[in-house]
Amino acid sequence: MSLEYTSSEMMSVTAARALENGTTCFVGIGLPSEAANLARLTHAPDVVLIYESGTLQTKPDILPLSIGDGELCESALTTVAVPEMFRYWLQGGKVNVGFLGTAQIDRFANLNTTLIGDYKAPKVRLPGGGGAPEIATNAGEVFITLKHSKRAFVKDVDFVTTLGFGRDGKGRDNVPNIGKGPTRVITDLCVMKPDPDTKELVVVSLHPGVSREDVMEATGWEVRFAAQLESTPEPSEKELEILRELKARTERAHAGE
Amino acid sequence: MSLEYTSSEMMSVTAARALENGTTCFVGIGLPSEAANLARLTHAPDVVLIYESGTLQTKPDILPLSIGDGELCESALTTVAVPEMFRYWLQGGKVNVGFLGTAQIDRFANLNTTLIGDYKAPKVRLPGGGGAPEIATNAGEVFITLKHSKRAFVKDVDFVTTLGFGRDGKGRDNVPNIGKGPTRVITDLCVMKPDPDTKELVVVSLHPGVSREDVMEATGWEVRFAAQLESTPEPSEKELEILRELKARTERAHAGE
Amino acid sequence: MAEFLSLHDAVARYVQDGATVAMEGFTHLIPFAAGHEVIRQKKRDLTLIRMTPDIIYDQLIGAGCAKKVIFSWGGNPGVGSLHRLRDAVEKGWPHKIEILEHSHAAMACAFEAGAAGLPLAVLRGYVGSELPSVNDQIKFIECPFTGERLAAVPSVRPDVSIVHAQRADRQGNVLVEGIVGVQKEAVLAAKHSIVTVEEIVDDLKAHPNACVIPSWAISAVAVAEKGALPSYTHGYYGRSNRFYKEWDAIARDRDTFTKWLDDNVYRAEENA
Amino acid sequence: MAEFLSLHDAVARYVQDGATVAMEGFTHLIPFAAGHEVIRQKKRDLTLIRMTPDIIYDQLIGAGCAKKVIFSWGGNPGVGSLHRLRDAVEKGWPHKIEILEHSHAAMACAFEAGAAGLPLAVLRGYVGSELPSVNDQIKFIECPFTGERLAAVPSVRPDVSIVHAQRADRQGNVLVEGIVGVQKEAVLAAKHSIVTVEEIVDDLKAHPNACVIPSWAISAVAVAEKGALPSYTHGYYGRSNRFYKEWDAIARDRDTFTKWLDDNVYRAEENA
Repeated sequence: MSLEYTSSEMMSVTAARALENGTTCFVGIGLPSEAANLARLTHAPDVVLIYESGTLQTKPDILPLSIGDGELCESALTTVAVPEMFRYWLQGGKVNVGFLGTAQIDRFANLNTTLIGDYKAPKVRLPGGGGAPEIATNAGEVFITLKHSKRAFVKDVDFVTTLGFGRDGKGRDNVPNIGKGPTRVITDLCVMKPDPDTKELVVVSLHPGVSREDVMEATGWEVRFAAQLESTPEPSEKELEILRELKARTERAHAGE
Repeated sequence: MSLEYTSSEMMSVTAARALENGTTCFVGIGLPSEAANLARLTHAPDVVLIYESGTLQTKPDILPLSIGDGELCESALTTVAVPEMFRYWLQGGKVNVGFLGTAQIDRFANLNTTLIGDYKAPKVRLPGGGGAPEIATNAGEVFITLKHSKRAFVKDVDFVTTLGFGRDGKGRDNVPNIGKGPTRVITDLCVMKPDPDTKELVVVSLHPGVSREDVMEATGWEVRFAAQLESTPEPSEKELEILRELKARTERAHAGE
Repeated sequence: MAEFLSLHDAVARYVQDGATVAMEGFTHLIPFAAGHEVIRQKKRDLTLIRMTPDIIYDQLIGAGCAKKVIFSWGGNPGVGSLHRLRDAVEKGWPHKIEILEHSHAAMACAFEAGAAGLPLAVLRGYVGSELPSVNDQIKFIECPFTGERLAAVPSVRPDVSIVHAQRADRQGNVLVEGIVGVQKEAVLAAKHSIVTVEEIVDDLKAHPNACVIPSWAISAVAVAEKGALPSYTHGYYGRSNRFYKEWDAIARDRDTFTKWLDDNVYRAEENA
Repeated sequence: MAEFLSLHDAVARYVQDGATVAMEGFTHLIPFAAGHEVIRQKKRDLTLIRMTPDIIYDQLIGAGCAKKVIFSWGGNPGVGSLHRLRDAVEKGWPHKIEILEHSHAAMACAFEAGAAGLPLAVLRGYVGSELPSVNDQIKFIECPFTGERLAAVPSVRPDVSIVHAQRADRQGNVLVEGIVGVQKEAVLAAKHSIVTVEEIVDDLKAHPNACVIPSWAISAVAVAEKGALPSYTHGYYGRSNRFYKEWDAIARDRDTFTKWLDDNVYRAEENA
């Protein structure tokens, strides 16, 4: 096989494959939403997608631009109020996987979507926590997907908006009623997983054509690689076709009023 | 005028008249429900009736036997879940008047619907508190209606299920975010109101044909009478007609499956 | 995903002796068929939770299924006492039962908190009531922002909740409509749940904000036609107020009750 | 009972300088027409509360209406930053604003608690997050039953809440449908409330458990046709994703923003 695909497509397909059929997934907007819907349209037709806008078990035909596009409600099993969404469905323990993006992530998978710089005098003010702080702690486990870059993958985040494993890797130890936390990070270069002991993110799989040096150059700490480093399977023709159709449908829809 | 009417009818009509048009009323089942619906069908067409089953602004054509008859839902503006009813609508401060019945009431208008005798070995086990404890404290004020008897009107209730003014009359003093409590008690003999200072229930109005002695004999404490004791106005022909039609409709409906 | 089971199998699998069971339905949609199945299967030592234990709990208590009842209003609505509940509490027949009583507001909040995965519910409740003196599960906390004293009760988290609903679709998603009570909360708060429905349909025909419980939040769905009678199912059949009134005489006496139970529950077919 | 007012009169009466104002709508039903009226009337020193301050709050902040913003996610959904919010926070234009930030879960619970008349909301939240270090309104309490440490935040209780909805009937009862967000909670939690609607109808045609806000829980109802654009109204018109994308360029620059505001808000007629 020698399919043509971009590194973004590789990332989306790999992220999609992480979601098992039948999983209940609380979906963040953007890359997670693209991956989750690709999963639903390929190997996981019974994946249950939940968006924080209150839409339960939704099956959008196009990707929503916002977390509360009409498409999400129209294709949902039902739509509940936002307090109910966070109380009954997320905090109530009904979510297997929280699927998140982020602006910054550190070696212990802590996420920063609050700001770059100092809180009182920020260099860049980011949108803020949104649903992430409680998705990351109340979901059974967390998948994270984002593009790999030194700006994004930093040794220590400027601000822990959302708990990965804390600044020392022990942030979930002895905390009752908390999920497993981040179990994998999917980027356009590789897949990372937390070391079982230290919780530091370790590269477990390189995407085809990506070298260790590529990852090291795009990571802001001395990144470690698993002893048994794997090669991420390539996207299939069908996955690429479905992803491209989804993105084309989405673009057409968002171009109109 | 010399209309024929029963003391029960006198009680219902007097209780109904207590409800002003436009009032939002959280209605207990039984006598309060009869009075509240009579009010709605006579002088108070815009009274808003709320039942704890979640039915908001309901307009039943017949009196419900239970607090959750289908009639209540079908004629309601909308029906909400029971937690929402108690949280948003009652505790949230949207109710002007709570309209309650009771098994026992004492001189400080405390209500007992829990049991007669000792809690560990009750002589008579009553149904329990239901909505009353929080209706009585979270509604703006409380109206109480029940038949007058020495068994019901006792000096001290066996158990304070629901606060009137406490065992010493001071139970609401300095309590933040609490309603005014019972402002009138309507019986088949008279109307009672709490003394502004001591909060002891005082007879303010006798129903036509009822003597002070009648009330004293039916009351389990040395009941006081207001200096300006009034005579309760008689029911009008129209009120009686509407009340009787309502009860006849109700009886016909409840006799069927 | 909910499994479609017969009512017999659902009760046999999920209602264990000694379990904490919430059968909910606020006057409407009371799961009578399921309750009768619990009686038929002679489940014992149950802790029965219900805001308004009406005649279904009277029957369960009289049949000897209950060890403890947690409730906020135990009566025959609009009729009077629950004579089997009273006989158990006052005279210990068929055996002594424990009771733990709350107010409606507290229990409704406790179901809400259970669904929300919290250990406690906070409410402005029980002010001046003597219920806290007989229920050690009622505590008070101080608001860290205002200093106000507020009531706290443990959330309700049953081993199994049983509710009745209008209909399920073929995936096991359930529509509840009309007076919805605390049924959704009961299902979400419980470890396991059984939902009986009037029928299975291809399409729930639910409006966008309907009370729909997804299949993946339910353990078992069982068809029980007329499963709420003598209570009612909005859109299907009305409440038998007549039976509620007749129950008073049946339940008043141990013998008439026992005979009624024999004729109408033990000898009845499932769902009959 | 809600009073039917023009949008101008409703805003003039209920939105005072210095007030705490919640304009809600979770992506859907955002009250843009009302927000523009607030800008036109040059309201100042507002504390603006909103879970997802999107471009309507960007406009209010850029127009100089805001003293403080309380929020949990401030971005242009799917597009990027709110440049007017960032310019105010990072560079103090048109003046410095305070911010107080929460997570969505905490704000949703705080609206719920406000509607429920409570001073606080309790949630399993902020575990391991550094938000409590920059928001002194986040505290922790201990569950008196389990000892678990839980987050507590003050309830949201605005001076005035403004929401948009599909329609009102002639009594002023309002139907909200689709993604209902925290709008009902916002209205119930507030001292005063303004609801703008697409139309007034004889009959709401609501199903039994619809999200209906009764007239007696609302201060004023004002008709604002297309009042949510460029956001959308389920059943009436779709979201202008194109405008959301165009906003990025408009808002990036102070001059283009100011011109846009002049052309599209100050010089526009109410409801135009």
